[in-house]
Amino acid sequence: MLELVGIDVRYGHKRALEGVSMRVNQGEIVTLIGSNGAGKTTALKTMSGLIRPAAGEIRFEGERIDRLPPHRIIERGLVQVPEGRLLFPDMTVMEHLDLGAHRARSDQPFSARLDGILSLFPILAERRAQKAGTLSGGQQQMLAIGRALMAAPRFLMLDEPSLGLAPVMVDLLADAIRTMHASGITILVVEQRVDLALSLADRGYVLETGRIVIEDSADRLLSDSRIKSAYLGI
Amino acid sequence: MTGAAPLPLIEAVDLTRAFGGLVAVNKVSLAVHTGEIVGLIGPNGAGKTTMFNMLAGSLAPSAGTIAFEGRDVTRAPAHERARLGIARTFQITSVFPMLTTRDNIRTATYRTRGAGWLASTFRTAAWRRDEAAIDAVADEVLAFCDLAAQADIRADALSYGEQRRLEVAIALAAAPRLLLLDEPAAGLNPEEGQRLVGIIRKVRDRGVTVLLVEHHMRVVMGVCDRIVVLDHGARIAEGTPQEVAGNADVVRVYLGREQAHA
Amino acid sequence: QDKPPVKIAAIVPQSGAGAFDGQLALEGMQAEAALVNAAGGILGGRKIELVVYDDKGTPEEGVSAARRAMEQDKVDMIVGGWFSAVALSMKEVTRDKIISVMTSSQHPDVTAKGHKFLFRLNATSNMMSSKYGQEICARIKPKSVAFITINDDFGRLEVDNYTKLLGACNVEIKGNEFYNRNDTDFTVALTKLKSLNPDAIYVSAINTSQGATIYRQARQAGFRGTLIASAGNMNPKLIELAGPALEGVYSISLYAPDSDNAKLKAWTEQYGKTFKNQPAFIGTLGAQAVQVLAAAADKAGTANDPDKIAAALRSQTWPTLLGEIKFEENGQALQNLYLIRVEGGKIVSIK
Amino acid sequence: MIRKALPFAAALVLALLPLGTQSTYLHHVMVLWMLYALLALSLNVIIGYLGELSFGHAAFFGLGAYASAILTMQTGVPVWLALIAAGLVAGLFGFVIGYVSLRIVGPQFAILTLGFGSIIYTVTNYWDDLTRGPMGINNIPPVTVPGVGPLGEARDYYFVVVACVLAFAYACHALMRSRTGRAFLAVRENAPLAASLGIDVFRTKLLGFVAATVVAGIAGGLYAHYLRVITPELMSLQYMAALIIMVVVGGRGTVVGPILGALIYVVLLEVLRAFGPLRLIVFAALLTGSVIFVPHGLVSLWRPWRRRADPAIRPEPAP
Amino acid sequence: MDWTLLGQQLANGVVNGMNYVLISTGLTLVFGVLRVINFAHGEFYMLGAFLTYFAMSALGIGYLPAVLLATVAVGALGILVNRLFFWPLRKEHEFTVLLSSLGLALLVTHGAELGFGHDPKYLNSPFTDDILEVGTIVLTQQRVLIFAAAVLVLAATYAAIRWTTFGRMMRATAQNPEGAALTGVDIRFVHTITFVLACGLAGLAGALVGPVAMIFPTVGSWAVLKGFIVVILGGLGSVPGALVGGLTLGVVEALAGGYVSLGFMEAIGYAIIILVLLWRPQGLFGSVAR
Ligand SMILES: Nc1ncnc2c1ncn2[C@@H]1O[C@H](COP(=O)(O)OP(=O)(O)OP(=O)(O)O)[C@@H](O)[C@H]1O
Ligand SMILES: Nc1ncnc2c1ncn2[C@@H]1O[C@H](COP(=O)(O)OP(=O)(O)OP(=O)(O)O)[C@@H](O)[C@H]1O
Ligand SMILES: CC(C)C[C@H](N)C(=O)O
Ligand SMILES: [Mg+2]
Ligand SMILES: [Mg+2]
Repeated sequence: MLELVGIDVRYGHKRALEGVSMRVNQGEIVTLIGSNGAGKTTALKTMSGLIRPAAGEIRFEGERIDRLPPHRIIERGLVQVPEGRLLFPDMTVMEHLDLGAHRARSDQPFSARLDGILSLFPILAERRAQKAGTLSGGQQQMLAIGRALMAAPRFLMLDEPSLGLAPVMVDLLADAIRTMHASGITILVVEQRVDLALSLADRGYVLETGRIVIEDSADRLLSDSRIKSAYLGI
Repeated sequence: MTGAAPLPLIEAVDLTRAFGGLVAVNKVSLAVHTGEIVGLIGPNGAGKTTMFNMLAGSLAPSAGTIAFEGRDVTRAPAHERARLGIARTFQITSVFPMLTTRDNIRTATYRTRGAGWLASTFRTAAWRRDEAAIDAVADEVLAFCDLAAQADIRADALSYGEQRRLEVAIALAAAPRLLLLDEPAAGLNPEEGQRLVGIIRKVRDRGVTVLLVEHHMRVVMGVCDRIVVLDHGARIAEGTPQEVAGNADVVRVYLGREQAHA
Repeated sequence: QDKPPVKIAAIVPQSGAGAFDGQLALEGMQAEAALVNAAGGILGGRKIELVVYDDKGTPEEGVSAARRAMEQDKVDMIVGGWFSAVALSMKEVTRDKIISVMTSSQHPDVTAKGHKFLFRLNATSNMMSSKYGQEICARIKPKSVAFITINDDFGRLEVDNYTKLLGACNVEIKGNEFYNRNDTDFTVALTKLKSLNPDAIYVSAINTSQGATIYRQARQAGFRGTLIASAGNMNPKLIELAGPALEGVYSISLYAPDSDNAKLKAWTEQYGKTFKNQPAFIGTLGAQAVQVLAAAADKAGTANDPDKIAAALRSQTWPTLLGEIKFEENGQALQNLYLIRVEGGKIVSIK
Repeated sequence: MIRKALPFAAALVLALLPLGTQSTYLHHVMVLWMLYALLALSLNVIIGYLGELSFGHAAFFGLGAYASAILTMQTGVPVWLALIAAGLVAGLFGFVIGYVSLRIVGPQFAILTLGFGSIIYTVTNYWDDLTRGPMGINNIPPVTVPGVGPLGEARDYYFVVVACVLAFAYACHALMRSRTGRAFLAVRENAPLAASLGIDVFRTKLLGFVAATVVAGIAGGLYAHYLRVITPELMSLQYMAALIIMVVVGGRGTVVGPILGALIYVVLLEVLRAFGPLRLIVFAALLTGSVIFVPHGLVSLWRPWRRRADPAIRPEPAP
Repeated sequence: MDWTLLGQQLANGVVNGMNYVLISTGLTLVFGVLRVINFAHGEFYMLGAFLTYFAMSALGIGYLPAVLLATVAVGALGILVNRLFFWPLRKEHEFTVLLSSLGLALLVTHGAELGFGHDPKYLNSPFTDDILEVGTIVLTQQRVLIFAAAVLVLAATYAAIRWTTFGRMMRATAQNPEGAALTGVDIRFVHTITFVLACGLAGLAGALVGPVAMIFPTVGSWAVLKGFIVVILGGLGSVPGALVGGLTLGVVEALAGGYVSLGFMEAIGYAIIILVLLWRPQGLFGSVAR
């Protein structure tokens, strides 16, 4: 469904990604693992069109998208939950959800999606009219996820979705990801809770200083000793 | 050290904060003693960050008092508390974006080190000594927090996890006596989280007292002497990590399945 | 034809609030220089070259421009000082160094505290107001008057003078409002003046656009009494802009467009050939400056010996496009003043 | 090695610049350059180090100029004393204005300073008895050096002003290497974090603001005794805009930037005289061009040459 | 107390305030999106006035069609201006963008001086000289027209921002451009439309207010300053703020000019603004969190 071929990304003269190739097939959950600064966020931003690759191609359902602006990419159903939330501090919770939906192409009506999100994160329903800037850290993270889901993604990219969530919420999130997956959404997740990510995913890629170094099924990665020592702290 | 009731380093009594109709923190009392590592946990929106903001002085409490070493600091502005030795990190990443990593850390030595403008104009011996000392602190903290490779990169070019580490580095460079850490492990993987545990322990061994907000149970359970649990702005439990992990309320409102790992 | 040109600095406002008036002034000089050059130039065939500087209507810039003219471009003579404030400062840098002709500025101090190479063409405010004051008392005969004046040395002096002069012939002074050089709306002030119910409002304006706005807005505010225009402010553009509001309004000027002076006719014709603006008072002063300087240089036989030229200028009466002109010892010019009036959209002189 | 020697060489060249030409007019331009450089450097403390925009800086320049002129002319104090007084008067106003407005940041602060600046301008314009209103003050006495006499020549005056500029530039340079300077940047970059490190944000800002106004006042005094004529237009918005142009085009937050900016401003306007009526258009075009193509100021062109690690990395723009 | 005079001055103030409102609405929009004060805003005001003038004199059309034409033309110019002067700098520091707008302002002013000449022009509206007397209060029809137009324009702009998705897109772009892009907002489109709106509004203001006084290439600098003050007074990015701020400034100035001194009118206006800001730093309608 999504395919990266030989992607290079530079910040100034610093290379953040070098020859990254990966693919995510329809209906899969794939995870991208790497330590801080490996380039995971850079990879996701490149797929969303926020950053232009210096070389390489990105194809979504066979069509090149690496030259498209972000809103065109979102229209195709490729939606990202960004790292660091990127909310609009002066806008209310409802305004975020409304805006999240404005490019959605979906058979599911707005209200159905809204209900789904509000039942996943009931606190958002309670705080409909609160400004995002005054939400607690975890509440903001929920709003960021909710906003992305309002766009009716067919392919969802999650950049550290568990960030700032309490353990109970992480459980709920994991369940939600499984449910979304079951409903046909393809998912690419970047997660520092590598154990969690691998338990959700079918396959995983390991990124180190801008290069893909390992690609394997999630089960095998979980038992890989390199992964265990470098990312699981075992 | 064995006084009957040693004076807590920081003590909050009946601290309350309301935002409009919402009471984010409701009559919470909390005391942290010198040399302790105390964890503050609770579900999202429980009031942990609000509590921190009041302790550090960036938010005025609606009611209640805060004392640092027995001195009332309830109304003292943030910078004055910092001068007493309270350093903090922020939940939403907060660094000096346009300065390099090293300069971020050098700036953080403000409280304890550095000669003023006149000394630097005339390049006095004191100034040179101080600058050298600051460089030494910077090098040490950079190494300590694994940021040496990023030393000359602007902070806004760091990855998220690197910025989180930089925040801890800044707080450390301030040579605090009380360190308030708001989710320092957010964005770190379990292995990095374990390293953070090591860092916090080392910091404590130098005599720094730590109050920690964190959702990563392995970090919290691994490092805290004592844990306080908040829910809906109120204190619902307190005790050793084992006691808290075994508390049914805590499991229900907060830990969920994690309890197994803890 | 390779004789070096005689360089005359033209220091005029080219930007800021006085830009348009500066343009009129410069055009006047250019038209006259063209006439002189077409007639073979001066000093046996040397052409006049105008070197133009922008003083932005401010003293600081005027001083800088004068320095550049003297020190860098080595001009022979300077013409400038359209605004009193500029003239008062500029004369200090040119003091005893170079022939400087100040043009429309009216402040008495320009010549009262001038220097041996300094000349000024326009009549002083005091000279103007004593004549205009008489005319106002004799012809317009208002019972009471209120002023709206620009807040600068020119405006302040006007109020002082007319308060005295008109008071002497029993005109009641009802009030005064100062405005600033960059103001564009005068409704509030005019409303206030109107509420004092004066017979006449005296408008002291130094730039065309503010002048036009004041006349119009006075009528728009419902004032139906007499309007009196300050000296030197009347020009065809003003009439065009202010429209009917100016009809019948008096002013006083060195320039009467309906005069039959041959030099004036030649200049007017030349001006019309080159420029699309109507000739105006401020332009005639520029022309007059070029005219007397050219003639005096010819007479002195030099373009850059200030002592000789100054002596020449003081030595005789000069026939110019505005009629005969004569310089007093302090450099102040004495020339005809006309009472003028707008009639049928034209400026006519009243005999 | 070269890196170390370069500033000294540059300072030396700057100090001896007028010896390179006989033209008194060029000397005059050089003096203006240095006066503006001093002023721009002082504004840079606010814009570049504290990160706040002040639209009132020209007013402090004007205050200094008036204070010095009035003192020397009406009370006969010696000029050097009046220059110090100019700094103090401007600094006093800076303290009061800064004290009431520095708790407010961003565009609101800019407007507050604009407001205060305009009020000072208006009062200067109307307080005829003291300031002679819009006609300004002329015949201000020149700076007199004991034993040398009055500094009538631009070239001599240049040495006085260049000394001030170099001293202040060095002071700024030293500031940035001190605890105080680091506090300035901390406040600019992230005020809450700065406070959490023990920096008194308000006092730090006030300190910088007052220092900047003191220097602006001295620059005003130097200007008054050099040009020997001042009017309230010194405090006008045009001056303000010119100053901002100098600081930002040169490179805000650097020491060389404002000096360079002042040079560009003064010299460009001279050079462009060749374009006649197109002068200001060409100037504006060059200005916008430089902003768009060199957004970090002209000094940033220098950096790659020095092959320092490129600190100014911006995320690739989204398409 | 002379009540007639007071009434008249209040009326002057309100009408003048509406001029300010008209000018500052566009400025506040651009600020809302770019977080930058656009110094060139006044130049679009100036262009609006001049284009109306030339449309009337060169094309021989009437005043009102000329106003419409000028508004549309200046609005369209917004596309170009955004593309050349603002869009490329969207990630730069606000001072840099500010300077770009300053450069643009100089470019347009001096270009206009060259192109249109220094001579002031009178934009001849059929409504300028006709006086409308309401009771004892005297106003020209033009001023009434300005008032009415401002009310209409303001209501429309407010509605558009408050209740449409586009308004939400604008606010989102202002508060977090990257977040907005990831939410599917076409940032470039938002920028462009904002500029079109802002320039159009400035042009309209110029076309309507032009006839009240004379027009010349530097009229814009006056307009942008007043606009700037009103925007801050009312609260950055807030349209109702622009309304209240503009009216407040107009009335305060009229009363200060009418009862204290014309020369100190502006200074007193500033003094009031300073007091308001010290009391409410975010402006009358600004929000606290930024
Ligand atoms: N704007 C930028 N300018 C320069 N370098 C950058 C920029 N953004 C990121 N980098 C660098 O690129 C590298 C990859 O960063 P990225 O944010 O993609 O890492 P990441 O894998 O997401 O890390 P984390 O887990 O900490 O979020 C890092 O070394 C970072 O320092
Ligand atoms: N300025 C504010 N205005 C209104 N409500 C606020 C404000 N700040 C915080 N709140 C609310 O107060 C409650 C406590 O917030 P706080 O940030 O302290 O939570 P927290 O315990 O740190 O949660 P998290 O783990 O998600 O970071 C939340 O419900 C939040 O929405
Ligand atoms: C153009 C003139 C009206 C100038 C005015 N007389 C002055 O002295 O400033
Ligand atoms: Mg990342
Ligand atoms: Mg929190």
